[in-house]
Amino acid sequence: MTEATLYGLCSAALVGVGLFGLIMHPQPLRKILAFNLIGGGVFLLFGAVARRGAAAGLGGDPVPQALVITGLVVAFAATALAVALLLRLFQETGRATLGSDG
Amino acid sequence: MLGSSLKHPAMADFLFAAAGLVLAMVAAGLARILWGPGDADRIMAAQLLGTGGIAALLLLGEATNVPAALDVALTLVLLAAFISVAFVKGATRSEADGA
Amino acid sequence: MAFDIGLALLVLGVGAWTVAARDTFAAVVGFVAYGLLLALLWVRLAAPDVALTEAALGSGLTGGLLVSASTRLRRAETRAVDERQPASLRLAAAVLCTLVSAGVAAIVLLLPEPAPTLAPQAMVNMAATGLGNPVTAVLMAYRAIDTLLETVVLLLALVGIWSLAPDRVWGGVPGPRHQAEPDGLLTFIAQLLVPVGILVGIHIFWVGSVAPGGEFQGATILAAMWILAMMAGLVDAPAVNRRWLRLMLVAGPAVFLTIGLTGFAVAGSFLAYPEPHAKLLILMIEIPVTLSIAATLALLVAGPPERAPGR
Amino acid sequence: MSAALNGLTILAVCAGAFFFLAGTVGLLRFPDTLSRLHALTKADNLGLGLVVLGLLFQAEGLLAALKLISVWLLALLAGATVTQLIAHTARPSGPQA
Repeated sequence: MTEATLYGLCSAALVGVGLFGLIMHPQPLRKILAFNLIGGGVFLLFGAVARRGAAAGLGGDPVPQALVITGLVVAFAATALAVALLLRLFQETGRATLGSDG
Repeated sequence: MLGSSLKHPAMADFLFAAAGLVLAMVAAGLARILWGPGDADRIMAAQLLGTGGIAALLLLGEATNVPAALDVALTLVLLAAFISVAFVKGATRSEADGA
Repeated sequence: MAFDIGLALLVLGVGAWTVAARDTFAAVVGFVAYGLLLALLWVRLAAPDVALTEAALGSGLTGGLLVSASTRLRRAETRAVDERQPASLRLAAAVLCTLVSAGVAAIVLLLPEPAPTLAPQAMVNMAATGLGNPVTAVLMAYRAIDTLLETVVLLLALVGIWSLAPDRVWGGVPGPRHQAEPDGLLTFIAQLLVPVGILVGIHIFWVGSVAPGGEFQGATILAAMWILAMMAGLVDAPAVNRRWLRLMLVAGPAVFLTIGLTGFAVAGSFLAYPEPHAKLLILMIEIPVTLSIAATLALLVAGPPERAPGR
Repeated sequence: MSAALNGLTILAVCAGAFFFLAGTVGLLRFPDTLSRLHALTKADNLGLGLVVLGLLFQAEGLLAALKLISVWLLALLAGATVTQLIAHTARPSGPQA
């Protein structure tokens, strides 16, 4: 097994773990965390694909690597927006959950 | 990135092994301390993982000939301090919110 | 290989712990550790550019954002704890996630052999861009449209955050006013770190044309240093209705778009650079884009306005 | 010349790894949080310093050496002051203070 395959399998497991957290945690902040965990897994999959494409004196294919950089920036923007929404919700209602009770 | 190097191959192997060892040590400590009772313990745990992680990163960069590992290490040091300050400010603000 | 297996297991373990931890703050700290390990992993995958982005943005800035949010939400979170889901739901979720993981793993194992790659094309055409770093060449030349749209996405996210401001502080100043203590420890550390950080940020931006680095990584460090200075009370956040701030935010995308449109006239298509001047044009785009991204990222972390604009 | 430098590198890196080991052992064996953290901070910063020293013998060029030294200095300074700051915030609100 090559290191690219190894890290690819690691990314598959991370996506599953993150998805589980996204489904099971009731707190929005935990969901945001889980979303970022999944993101890490997906980016890692791109990394494994890039590593497999090592050629022309490069350690990896630069195109998926650049896509990951773009993805990280967009994931950050989404996270910042989600956190801001959550903090506003907390300010308005004193609660940080989305439950319909209360 | 993959420039030629005059480094002895045994040297690269040694540095690589050292990187693995340091990382294993830090991981063992991390498992213990993440369980720690308070927030402060945990944020310090992250800081300490940072120190070991940076050492491992420097060793790895030298072993596999990635000079940019130095820039990654500098970035990590700066951002680790940033996170700690964010924690301190957030903790004091949380008290102010509650008052 | 032993190193790689260990690192992969460590990343997985920390990731699982982030999901499993009962305390939200502990989970956030786990996430910061996860980011640090991923940065190491990217170095192993021969992607130092991504390692830099992960260290600065994925772990660093995101980590700071989540750490301060979780400390502020502390009491609400502890109150909300233990809305445990029923066992049947947990089981169903576990099965679903295992299936998704198995699916992704199957994709990894069934990837075509030999692996398709664009690395040779990226290298062959790099001379025309005048750049020495293929990842920067992808970001600024081959797929410049992605990068242009990305800067716009950042701005849109910022507009979304600003629109969360209550009416009475509309267009006001984000975050609380932090008081500087002249002899305080925080002031000391900020006065020390901020100048060094700005130097490192500029360095990483500047070497990006020939070595790992670039505008996003450099801009993230600059943004972190600006927020550090704000938190230490060295500077105050600007009111978001300030004209200079708005100009700074849109300057990058605007210059990018203008040079892109000029491409129609001088090189035949959108975002095409005339060959002898490619590097100069890319630099002319990168400098304002870096400043705009740095300002946007910092304000994304600072959040919606909380104080009236004043004056 | 290069053999001597390599020897120095191996020596310093081994010493550094030893301090990381000592820090972890201390962490696992000391009784309370404060002394654990105290020991670990010292040992880890020393470990990083020795690793940096070892790598300095391999550094190619002044810039790389400068970066290595700044990594250590920044880690040391930021670590020390930030630990102080955290201790200040932790004390009044700590649950078992």
